[in-house]
Amino acid sequence: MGKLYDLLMKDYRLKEGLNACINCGTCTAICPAAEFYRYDPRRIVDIVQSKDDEEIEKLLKSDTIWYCGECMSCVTRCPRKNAAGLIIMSLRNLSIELGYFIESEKGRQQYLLTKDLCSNILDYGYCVYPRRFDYAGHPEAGRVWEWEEKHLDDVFERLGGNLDGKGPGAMRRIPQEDLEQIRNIFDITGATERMENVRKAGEKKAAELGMTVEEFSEMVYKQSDPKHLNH
Amino acid sequence: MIYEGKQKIWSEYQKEIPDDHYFYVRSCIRQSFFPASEATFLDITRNKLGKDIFETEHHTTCGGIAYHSDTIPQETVMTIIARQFALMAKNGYENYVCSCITSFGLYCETMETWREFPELEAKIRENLWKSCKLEFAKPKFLIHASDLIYKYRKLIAAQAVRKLVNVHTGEPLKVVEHIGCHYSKMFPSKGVGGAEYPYVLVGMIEAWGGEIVDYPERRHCCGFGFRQYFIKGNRGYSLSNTHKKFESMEPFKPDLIITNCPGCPYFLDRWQYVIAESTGKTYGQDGHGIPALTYEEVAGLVMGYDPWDLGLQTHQVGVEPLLDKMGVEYDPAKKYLGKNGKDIGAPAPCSCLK
Amino acid sequence: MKNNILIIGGGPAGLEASAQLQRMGYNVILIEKDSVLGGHLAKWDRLFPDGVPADEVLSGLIHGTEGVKLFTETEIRAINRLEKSYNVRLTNGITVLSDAVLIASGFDLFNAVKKEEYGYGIYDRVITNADLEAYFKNGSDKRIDHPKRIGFVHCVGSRDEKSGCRSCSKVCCATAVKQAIEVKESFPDAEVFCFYMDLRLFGRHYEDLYLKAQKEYGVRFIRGRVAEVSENIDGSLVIKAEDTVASKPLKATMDLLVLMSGMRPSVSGKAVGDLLEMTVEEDGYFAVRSGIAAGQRSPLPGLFLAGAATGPKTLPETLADARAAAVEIDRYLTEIFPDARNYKQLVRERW
Amino acid sequence: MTPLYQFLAAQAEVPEVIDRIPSGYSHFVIPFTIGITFFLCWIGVGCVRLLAAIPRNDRIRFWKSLFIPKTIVKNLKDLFGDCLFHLKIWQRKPLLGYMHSAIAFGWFMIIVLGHIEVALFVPARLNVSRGGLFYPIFYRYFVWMNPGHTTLKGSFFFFLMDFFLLYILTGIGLAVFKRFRSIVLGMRHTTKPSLADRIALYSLWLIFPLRLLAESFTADLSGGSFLTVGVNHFWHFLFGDKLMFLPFWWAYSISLGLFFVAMPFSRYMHILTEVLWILLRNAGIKPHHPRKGVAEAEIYACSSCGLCLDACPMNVQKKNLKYSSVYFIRFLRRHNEKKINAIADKCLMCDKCHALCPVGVDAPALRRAQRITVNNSLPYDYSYLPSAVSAGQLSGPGRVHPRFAAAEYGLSPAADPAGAQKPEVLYFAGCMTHLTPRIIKAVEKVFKAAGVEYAFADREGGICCGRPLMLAGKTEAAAKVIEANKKMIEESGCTTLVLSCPICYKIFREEYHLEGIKVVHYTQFINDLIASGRLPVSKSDEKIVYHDPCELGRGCNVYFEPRAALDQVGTLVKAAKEYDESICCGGSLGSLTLDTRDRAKISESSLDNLLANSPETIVTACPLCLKTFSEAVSNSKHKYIRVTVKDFAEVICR
Amino acid sequence: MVDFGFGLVPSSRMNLDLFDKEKYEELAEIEPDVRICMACGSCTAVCTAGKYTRTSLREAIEDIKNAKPEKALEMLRACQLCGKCSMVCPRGINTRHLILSITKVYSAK
Repeated sequence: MGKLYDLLMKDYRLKEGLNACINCGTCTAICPAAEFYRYDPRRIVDIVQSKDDEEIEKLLKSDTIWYCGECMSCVTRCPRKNAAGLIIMSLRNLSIELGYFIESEKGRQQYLLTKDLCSNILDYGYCVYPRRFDYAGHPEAGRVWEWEEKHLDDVFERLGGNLDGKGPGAMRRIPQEDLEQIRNIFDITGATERMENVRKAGEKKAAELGMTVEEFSEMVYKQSDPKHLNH
Repeated sequence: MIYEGKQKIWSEYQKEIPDDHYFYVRSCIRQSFFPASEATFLDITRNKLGKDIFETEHHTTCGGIAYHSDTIPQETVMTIIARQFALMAKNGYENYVCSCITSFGLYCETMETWREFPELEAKIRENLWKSCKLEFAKPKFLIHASDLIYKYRKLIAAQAVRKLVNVHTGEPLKVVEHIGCHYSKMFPSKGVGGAEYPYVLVGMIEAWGGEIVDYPERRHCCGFGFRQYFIKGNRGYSLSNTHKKFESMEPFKPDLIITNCPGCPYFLDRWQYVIAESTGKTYGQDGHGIPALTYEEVAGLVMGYDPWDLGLQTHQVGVEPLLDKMGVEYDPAKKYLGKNGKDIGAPAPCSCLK
Repeated sequence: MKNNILIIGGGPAGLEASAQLQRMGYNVILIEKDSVLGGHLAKWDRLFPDGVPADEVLSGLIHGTEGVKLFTETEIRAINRLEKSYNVRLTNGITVLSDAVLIASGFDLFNAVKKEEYGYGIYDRVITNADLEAYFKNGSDKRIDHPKRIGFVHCVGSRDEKSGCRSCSKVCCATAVKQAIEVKESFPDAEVFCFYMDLRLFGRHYEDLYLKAQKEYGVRFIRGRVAEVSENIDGSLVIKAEDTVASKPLKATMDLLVLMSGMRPSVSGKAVGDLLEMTVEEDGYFAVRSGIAAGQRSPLPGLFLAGAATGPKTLPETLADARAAAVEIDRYLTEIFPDARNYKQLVRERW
Repeated sequence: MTPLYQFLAAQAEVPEVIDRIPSGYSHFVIPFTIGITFFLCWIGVGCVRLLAAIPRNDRIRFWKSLFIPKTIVKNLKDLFGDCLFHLKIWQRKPLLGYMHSAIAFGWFMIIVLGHIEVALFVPARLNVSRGGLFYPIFYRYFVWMNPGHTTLKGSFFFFLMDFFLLYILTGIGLAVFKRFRSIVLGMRHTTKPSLADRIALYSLWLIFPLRLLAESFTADLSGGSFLTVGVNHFWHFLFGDKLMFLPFWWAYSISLGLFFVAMPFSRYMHILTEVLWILLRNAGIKPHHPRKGVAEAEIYACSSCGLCLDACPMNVQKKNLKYSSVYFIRFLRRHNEKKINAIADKCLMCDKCHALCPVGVDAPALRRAQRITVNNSLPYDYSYLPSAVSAGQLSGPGRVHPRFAAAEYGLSPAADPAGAQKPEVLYFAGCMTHLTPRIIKAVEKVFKAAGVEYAFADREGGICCGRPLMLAGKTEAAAKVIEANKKMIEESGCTTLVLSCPICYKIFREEYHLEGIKVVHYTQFINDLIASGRLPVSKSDEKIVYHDPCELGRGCNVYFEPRAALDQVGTLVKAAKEYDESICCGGSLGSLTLDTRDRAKISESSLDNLLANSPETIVTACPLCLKTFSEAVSNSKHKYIRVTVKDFAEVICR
Repeated sequence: MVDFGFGLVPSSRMNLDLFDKEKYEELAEIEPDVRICMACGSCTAVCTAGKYTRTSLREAIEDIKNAKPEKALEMLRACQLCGKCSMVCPRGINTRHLILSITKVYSAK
């Protein structure tokens, strides 16, 4: 008993976030995800503190742990100084490490997220990079973004930005040596390895489903089963 | 609502904000969507307030968005942060000012975790040395850029050319504040005014003549949720959270929303557009939306910056009704011009939102 | 020779102990920092579980103290520990040479302002249990205006590490149920909700009170801590909690919200304790010699404790504790104290 | 002046009886004629309407039954036994039985004899057009008796008429007395009469005394026997020769008329409806609706005698009197929907009122029929049932349920599927038994001791038997549950089904129709084991009282077997009331609305009843009774301190 | 109207303001025991139907009080009225009648 729990306990976020939950429900009461998904953070904390490996494994393979938006509103209110949000983060971390994330529809999204966000960081030094933020994939970015996207250089110049420019400023081109350092950090701290593993797991899943990587990505990006929601 | 009660709480959460010599790090989202806000911030601090604020081209993202999307390990993000701290130290600064709330929260969390688990700090130190041959020093003060504007809100008010007042009625504008979740929800003492009644934006609104509106869902998240926005299949969550906030603030008829988080103005703006375009509902007057501005933009407006220099045209919700109320003079024709009056066209009109 | 005994605190514990000791023939000096005796009891209207008027109980207690030297609006200026006694200087200028000191400094009600998310002192219609008692006693409170929906929030400042109190305040559950019934009696049309984490109705007849509240008054009990309170444009309150039994978040609009402020260690009691160099435990209450076997003895010889100074207690528990303290003091003064030669050894053996 | 009869006595050639009034009519007959006409029309229409409301098939069955010799014999037996002699009341309360039979049989005889007299002496008057409707009733007014010619035959009838009149009058006397002092007749509770009841009652009381008065006043003219003539002499002694008799005949007629007008609206309607009800009942027709068709005959057959008041276990508290069957039926007659529902839902369905009813009114069935009308529309979704009962799936050639196949039963289908045996005996514990695991343990111990090879149908828990649904009026839903269980049991291949819960037993016996499977209650099964010597038992001197569970005793008529078995292991003592008079334990599932406190009171009275002869052990054979008694005994009451409550199987196999 | 590929999501937050007090009082009138449930879950633990479905009387009572009677009705459809719950309820709630009453009161339009 408690093998998975022990693995979780290695995570500093769990050490910080779990202090004997009394199931009072303050976290769920104000949780944005609990309102719009079939989700109850209190239950998750309770399962983790039960140290029941079977239940924890179910969690790690489920959609449930992927509903949280990591807004950390739960942290403010907990009377026991728990942090449901941090507990979720360590569960997600373990789910990714063990490759369980690929089992669930929401967990699978890590495939795309890891690919996009990490390459943004490694390629440009930013999490978000406007030239990779396309209106086609983000129709909600509005007509104004549709216009901006077409005239990114002009808009940035007009607004005092420094898109892909030298020296400091908004959206400047970050010098290569700095990007090298970031890449080194990724290598040393396990981020590169994780990217690889997540990529492989995704491609394997795609093959299992008989899909090309593109089809798989398309599905993962758009799919949303109504079962996630309350009706 | 008993104002004195809030004052009492505000008085208990006064964080120390240093006077000068700041090391500035940018926000990925703010740079991408509101580059003028950061530009305005630097201009106000440097040129209007005469402060030393330094930015280095070598700083990068803190990795916070990737971290909160669970794509990189905690160690990775901590080492990136350590690298930022190293850059600060290298350039001789100890007052760390970040533009991003996610970063701010993450820095606070990192420092707290290091404090509690010194072995982790040592590990990160080692990681940083191995990867970048750098050594870091923890900042003496960690502040958010909005803390700085808050600190100088009265000085700004003194230089202001207008107030947050409806010039036609003389009534103060009704302003809704929205604080980024990671500003103080994790560490109430790290934010001006705490977690329940943050004062950082309220202080600005008060100083600049506006009337603060407190509505039931004020504390609720805008719904960004990292992975909940980046993946299209999850965006219903993000949208619904903003929707909840707007439904709650609607009866209060606010003129303006002011935010201190990079993502929030984007979401509070764009989700109004999506709600309008998909359900037909708008929350402002006569089919308009409620402008959701950054605190830099609002500071710029009261200080008399040209609205199109402030980048107000990059909001999907039209700001013209607000500008009219405030008595800001603007040239509608110049709204979508490029640099030096270059005609680069204009966004296609929306079908519902004015 | 009559021994002098100083009792600090004129609440139920101090009154009861002084009455007992007076009857035993000691010379009792009771000091109270307020102008009136009774402590919190003096501010309460009726008592659970059977609704006895607090005044009645209090006047009974005060009546028993005939012969006791009472000093109200009096605090301790300085204390000197002599070999066997305490030389105490009071703020009214009197100096007492006391052979035993009983600290019955009671408790403070948790300052509900500190639970910021509940908005006490900020939202117009959020009150505390004490405010509601005052309303029952005096009959008016501008915040209470024919409420249609009334919520009771249990555990405000109790079982809450954020507000610095891990422990249970013991009396609030029963108080909430009692007040829920009373408020329903005052406003029969109102819907009344109690938000609790656990209903700790441990005492005799307490469970009956709970059943009565459900059955006869239709009070709704929801298991879930209120997480957030906010104010609507019309001044009504929106509360959010999870119904943890249903595992679903909920919200409700309330016209009145009553916060069940818990018990905290008395601040002025702590000041007295500091003068006496008494130890307090992590929870802020005074340490006792042994929680089970010697709950009324402090670690220091000749210093006794009674009532909520050693942790949350119900009124009957406090009174029983005070009587026990009187017996302990009597034993000390008759068995240990008079034997001058062996005093130190006896204290070592029997304290 | 010479009395008329002396004068006429001289005329020997005159016939024995002469029409004193040639027209055969007097105005005083009007009240009676109106009453009886109204009454006859009423019952005529009523019968037609009632029979019309019965489903066609039932009606045909009814007409046919009237010609089946066996039914004819039964009808006659029941009609005389129940309607006239009230044998059922005699059995329980002799004095009350006498009262009822005196009035019913006496009146019946007077009517019959009266008509025979008319037929013998003035046969022409039987014709309706010549006053046949009233003439026989007021015969003594219209005729002159030739005193000189009194034959033995005439005297005989005079005597009989007076005898039965006296017989009735003693009954009436008792009835009047009962009204004021009911306890003397053995009744603790008695019904409260309605207005129509009162009118009918008081007129009924008056009819026969008035008849005596009227006839006695005319006895010197029309003749009479020891009673009427005797009284007549008394009048002459008192008032001389001039007797004004007409007012009494008026009064007599008026009281009769009043009675017949009030009768359809009063409980006395039962006197006639009972006849129809007996015929319908004996034809085997069951009510489908609480008020229509057969039920109408049934509810009007109730005499409101109130025997059910004392029978009802709820009446241990006076406030519950109104829930008794007699009131239920009264409200059914009055169509008081709200009260009907409340009463129907309250009943424990212990069936005691039915068992004790002198006319066999099945009030619990009517209550259930009422529940059906209310609850039948309730939605249910039992789509999960098939998968629930076949959770383990029956498999292999021997079709032995894997759950049944635990090694300890000597079955090993898993290892040897081809050689798998069918379990001869299947034990079904049921929901309630699962809440009292001690019964399961004891039953299995008994099976083991007797070497019974059995399978346990619901070891892991099954579904409900359907009886509770049935009792609640959800017949359709119950059918679904029955279907699912039935399939499982039939597929098990067993030949004997043993049930430890009487609730299950009743419905399995009555509604499951399990072909080729013997359904027995464990008391029966175990008694057989003992009788056949398979189960060795030893007698002790433990004083045992046996509680008859409602569903087992009154419900399934199983009284003998449990007692026979218990007699082998201990010393049976009697309860104050047992067999079909046993008192419900209070835990019955039959009641929908009875609350815990009321139930506790019933349990207490039931316990008191059982403790009449100071037993050491209360034995019952129902999990519900066991649980209820165990809790009641442990709950307080020092008077129960010495008694333990045990299950039947526990006592058999110690 | 534009199709963004996603839309507003229904809220699962129970809103006690939607609680139908009149209906509830009607229920409490015919079966007052509904008031005294303390949500211990004994009924659910022994429930015959609950072994195979999500049926829970405890939850159904909650649902009624939380303004979700339709969920209660749905849940109670599987009930066989076997009465085990009434035997185990520590408060002595007349569960079978309560179930019938809930169905009756809340099914009525």
